Amino acid sequence: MSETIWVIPLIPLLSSVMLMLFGSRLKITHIGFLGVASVGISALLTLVLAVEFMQNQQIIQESLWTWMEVAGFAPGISFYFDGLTLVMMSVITGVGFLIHLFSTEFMEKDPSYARYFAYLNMFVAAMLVLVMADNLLLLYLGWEGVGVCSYLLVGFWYQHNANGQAARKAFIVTRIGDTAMALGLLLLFTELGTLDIQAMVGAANQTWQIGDSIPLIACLLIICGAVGKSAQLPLHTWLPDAMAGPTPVSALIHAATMVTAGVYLIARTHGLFLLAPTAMTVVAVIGIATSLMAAFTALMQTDIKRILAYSTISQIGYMFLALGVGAWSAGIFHLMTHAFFKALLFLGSGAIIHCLHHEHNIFKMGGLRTRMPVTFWSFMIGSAALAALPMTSGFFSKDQILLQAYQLPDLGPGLWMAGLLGALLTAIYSFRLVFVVFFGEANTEPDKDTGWRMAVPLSVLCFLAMIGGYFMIPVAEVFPASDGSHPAHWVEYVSISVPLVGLLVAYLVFFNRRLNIDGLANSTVGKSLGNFWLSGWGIDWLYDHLFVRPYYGLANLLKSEPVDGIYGLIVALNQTFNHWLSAAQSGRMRWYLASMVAGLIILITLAANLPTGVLQ
Amino acid sequence: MLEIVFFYIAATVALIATVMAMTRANAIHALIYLIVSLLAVAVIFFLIGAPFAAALEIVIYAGAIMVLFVFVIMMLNLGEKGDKQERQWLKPGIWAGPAILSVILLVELLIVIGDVNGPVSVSAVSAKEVGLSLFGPYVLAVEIAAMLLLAGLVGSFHLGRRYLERDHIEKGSSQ
Amino acid sequence: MIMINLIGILLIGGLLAMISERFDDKMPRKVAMAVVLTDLLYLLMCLSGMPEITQLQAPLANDPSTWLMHFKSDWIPAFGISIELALDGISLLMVLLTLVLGAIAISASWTDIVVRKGFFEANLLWSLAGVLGVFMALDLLLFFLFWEVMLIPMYFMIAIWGHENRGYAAMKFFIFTQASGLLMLISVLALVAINHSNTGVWSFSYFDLLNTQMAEQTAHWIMLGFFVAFVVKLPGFPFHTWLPDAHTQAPTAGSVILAGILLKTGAYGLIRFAVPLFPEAALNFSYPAMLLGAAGVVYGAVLAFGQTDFKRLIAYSSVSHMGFVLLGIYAWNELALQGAVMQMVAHGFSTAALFMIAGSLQERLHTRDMRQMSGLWQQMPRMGAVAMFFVVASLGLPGLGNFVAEFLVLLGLFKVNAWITVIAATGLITGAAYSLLLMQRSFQGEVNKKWADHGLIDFGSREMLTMAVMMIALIVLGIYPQPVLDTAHPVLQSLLELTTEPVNTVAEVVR
Amino acid sequence: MDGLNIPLNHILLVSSLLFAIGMLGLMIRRNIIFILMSLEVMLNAAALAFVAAGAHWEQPDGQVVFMLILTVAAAEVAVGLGLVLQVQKRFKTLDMDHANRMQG
Repeated sequence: MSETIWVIPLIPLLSSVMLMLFGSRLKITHIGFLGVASVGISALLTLVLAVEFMQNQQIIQESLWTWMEVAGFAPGISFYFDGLTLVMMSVITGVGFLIHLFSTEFMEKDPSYARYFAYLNMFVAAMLVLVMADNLLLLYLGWEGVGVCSYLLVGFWYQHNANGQAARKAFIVTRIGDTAMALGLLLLFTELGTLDIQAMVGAANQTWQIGDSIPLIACLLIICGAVGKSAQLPLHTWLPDAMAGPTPVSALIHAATMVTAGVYLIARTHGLFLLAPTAMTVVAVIGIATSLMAAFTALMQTDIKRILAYSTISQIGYMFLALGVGAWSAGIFHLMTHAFFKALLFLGSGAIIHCLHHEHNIFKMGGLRTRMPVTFWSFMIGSAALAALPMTSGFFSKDQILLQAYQLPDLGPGLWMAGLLGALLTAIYSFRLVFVVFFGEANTEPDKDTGWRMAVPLSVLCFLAMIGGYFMIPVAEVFPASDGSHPAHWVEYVSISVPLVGLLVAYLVFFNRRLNIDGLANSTVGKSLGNFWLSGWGIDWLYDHLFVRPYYGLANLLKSEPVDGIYGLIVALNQTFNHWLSAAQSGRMRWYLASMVAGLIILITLAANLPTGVLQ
Repeated sequence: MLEIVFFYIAATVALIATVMAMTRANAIHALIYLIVSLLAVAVIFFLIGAPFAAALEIVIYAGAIMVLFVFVIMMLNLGEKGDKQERQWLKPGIWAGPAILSVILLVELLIVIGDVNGPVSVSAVSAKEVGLSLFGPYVLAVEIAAMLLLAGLVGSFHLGRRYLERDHIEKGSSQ
Repeated sequence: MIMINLIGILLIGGLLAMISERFDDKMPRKVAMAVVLTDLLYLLMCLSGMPEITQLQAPLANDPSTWLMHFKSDWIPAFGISIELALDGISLLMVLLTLVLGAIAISASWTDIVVRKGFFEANLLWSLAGVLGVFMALDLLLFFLFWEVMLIPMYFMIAIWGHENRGYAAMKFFIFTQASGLLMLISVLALVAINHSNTGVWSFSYFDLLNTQMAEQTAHWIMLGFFVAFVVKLPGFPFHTWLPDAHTQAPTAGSVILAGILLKTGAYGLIRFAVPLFPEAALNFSYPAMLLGAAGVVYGAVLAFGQTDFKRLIAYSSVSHMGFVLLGIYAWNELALQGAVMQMVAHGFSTAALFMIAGSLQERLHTRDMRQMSGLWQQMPRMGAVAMFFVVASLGLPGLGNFVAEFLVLLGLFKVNAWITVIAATGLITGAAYSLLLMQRSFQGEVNKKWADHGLIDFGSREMLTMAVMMIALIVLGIYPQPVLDTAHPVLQSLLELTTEPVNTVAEVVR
Repeated sequence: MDGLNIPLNHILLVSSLLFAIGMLGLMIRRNIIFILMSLEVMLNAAALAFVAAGAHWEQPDGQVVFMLILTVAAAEVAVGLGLVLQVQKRFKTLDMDHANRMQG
């Protein structure tokens, strides 16, 4: 197995190509089978690989061919496999498989069934290339590949303009980050002479000292890429809109895998970041700021998917925090557990939306606990994990992050407190969701509960979300070891208790209504603050006025091609001369005579002024 | 001595006659002044020893060509109305500009010929000499002149005939 | 002789196509297709007998015998004018591109030409012949001759079979290129005259004119003459304004040839003549040239974003993409030059395909206005999918040819000037903006009821075949561009030896 | 008689004056008949200059050229007057400003 890891991304890719070419001629069941089985095989192969890796801990490097070779620039189509790759691959193929399976039922009625699976398979392939890439250029291929697949899937229901709008926004906003990242690649190659990640980090350590400016610039550019893809401040605005896509897509791309690519990228190039401590601080600050901003926003949302989207942004903020404080493995660990419980939540919401005929507003749901028990329990477990209630998977990963953040000198306690505030908010909004949707009075009548193709993925993910915290991710070899010291016990107790407080608050406010916040919410301050949070802190509005409209204005201004005006001037000049000259051609003989005489005068004057000898 | 006096008299006559010819409103009057001018020039020719040229000037220019003008003017029958029209066209405003141009040109010509010195010969260049060089070195020019005259002949015949035909047709159709 | 034959086949083929209309009105297109394919096969057959291209030594600029093919025969010996053709890696790439796109162009115009079909195909073939001549001629006067020869058929194609505003567009195209051609002629004559006064020999041969010694100022002005001539053709900002009109008004085949091939003659001229003939002057001029390139990238992208006309949008995107070529050439190191060559090839395919799609839309909807489209995917899913492919190719998706090209250009450029690279890189963002807008307005969005009962026909097998050729070409270029890079490598190597690289590392800029 | 001959530049002066007057007439007149007359004056002035120059050098060439001018004048007048008749016929006027359209 270890010689042919390139097969793993190839299978979904082939399946995708087949679906694109022959999709319209296949039966629905065949399409579903092809789509699910291809990812399934990849997942199985990954499992085999994992078992092998657990036994021999062997890093695999595999090169298919040299992509291009120009003047010393020779990135290969080559793959690199280690513990970090394994974690990512397991998440992608494992969760991906479950989501594919879920989709077969969810998308059953859609006329573009084949197109859907073609895109989804292609996404899996691109994502696998991203995490398996041995050099940054191939990683960039996967990076852009997942971006395009995300674009295609967000705009999957292209008939609605809003979806296309959201898809374009998603692509262009991430593209801004991608371009910065590309510049980072250019800088790294120009300075280090290679884009091969391992060689590059090695060269960087030899060339640069800690605190040099070039690694800082390179890292900042890479952060831009990561921030765009992972929907962090200030490039996060695309993610909530990206919920326009089908819900399984949101689960796979916009919760479990693609949006965590930024985290993966930073973790993968941590060797560079260790050379630029300032960049790491930037990562941590971006992470915590995003986390809080998104958590506040999630509090106010009414669309079930948007709540989850903001919660995703917030959780990725935690991962960034982890990376920024040097808790690499904790960040990756949280990435994995988050993939489980967030996929679970998204699929759960997908089930609700599916059964309620595309209803997104949580206040129009309610009382679904008894009618959709499978979904209810998934949601309960998912929310518990998201809120990091003790013993769930989210608890272990988030706890690690917060504790390691606390240990950071100077900024540490501040980051820790902010993180705690975020955790409190997380618990409140996640259980607000549960209480509003599943308890209380029923506002709508669901068709039925989910079918088995939806129920199985939900149950498996429930299981993972519960026990995921006990997994040991094999990344010890990849990252530098942390010092292993533990902070004081009270820090740990506080960390554990905060989510419980949050749960209590949510219970009081949204379930038995002991705590009435209507007065607070209806006050002027409360209202404006609420609206402010609802709109995502007005960042969309700001960007719209700061960038989008001016760009449209510029395009409109230039549309009539001002440069052509210069040539128009030349044309006008010629036309004027033409006008004059045709006026001279008046047909009046006396005028001609006069001009002839004038010419004669000029000629004679010239002749007379010529040197003597010419005339004689 | 006498020639010099005669020359200045002839020159004065030529100039005055030409000016009059150019400013008359009546075509026939102008034409007669023009003939006077040509005759005066013929006198100059004679005085500077070109009797053959003088003869030709009188016979062909003042004779044949001017007669042509007379014929045409008579055919056109311009009358009193034409005179009035001409007078109207000869307002100072109209000829001021051209006059300035002409004067400038004249001044330039005079400056250019200013440094030409020397008298003209009195010994006549005889018709024989002219004839010899005409049919000697200038034979090609004579041929060209012949062609030109032929072309003029054909051209005028063509134009004149069409004039008469048109006249005839129009008269015929109006009847 | 092979090269003469290549051009001759096209010229005679044009005549045949014209005559064949007398027999059957569907004949010309078949004849034309056969002629182009024959030409292509002939070239490939001849090449198969040659040494492996990657093993070729770098063609020495002053030694014709090191080139892949070389042909020389006297024309006007009194002035040292000869019929001199030669082929090296870059010429070969361009010739192949020309013939392949020529076949594609004929396929593109299979049904949309209704009047004077024979003359149309003849013009098309003659235009191709002129382009081949441009790519192979190494006698400067012959080069100029072919430069003009390719314009006239193109003028006719726009003026006779163009769309509503064809007269204006054709005239604009003609005047721009003609005026720039004149500049080039003057420069050629000046160069030859200087060479004559240096050596006492009249010669228009490229090999003799390389290394002509002249005063710095003189070299600067003559180089500018060449530069303007080629940049107008490229087209570079601010000489691009003929392009949107010409592309928009030309018939589909005309747009394909214009965008796919004719623009490349400008880039080819820059690489082959403008820089090597005046290495110092050109490299002293590299900074303004690169600024123009970057301005073209940004300006083209912004204007493309503002368009509502499908074809006009693509035309402006060409301006943007060709800005990368200009950047690549004037960065003048191997990475950037390889990028420029790749961009020439990849852009040839991607834009040609987009113009074909535009043509198909026009044929079906009788409009190019995107405000009247929307939701066409519903009725024409195949066309939509194909359009999506080429749109993402044009926005530079890794794995497709355009990305390789743009990345190499940026990589090479970064070594020379980091800030211009940053400006040019914004083209990637704005490129995404207009490309996706194109997709959104035409194929996505709400289904337009207007076309519901028009019975729009999706791409048929002929169209899909043509598109598949280009798709495969782009994918191969995107994941295994090495054959192209290897073909161009020896040429670029020898060109780079002619000049000295501008020394200005990124570290200086960043620090 | 010696030293008392007519000075050449005086003849040329007369010639120039005649030429200038003829040209003036040409420019100020609108009637085609007068235009033709002015042309004759100008031709005549030129002829005078030629003959005078011929006399100066005691060569016959001046008179030869005079004869050529004479033929030109004759031919011109013949055709010109023919045209006058046509113009009068077509436009009912001899004003050249009104007869400036080249139409059949």
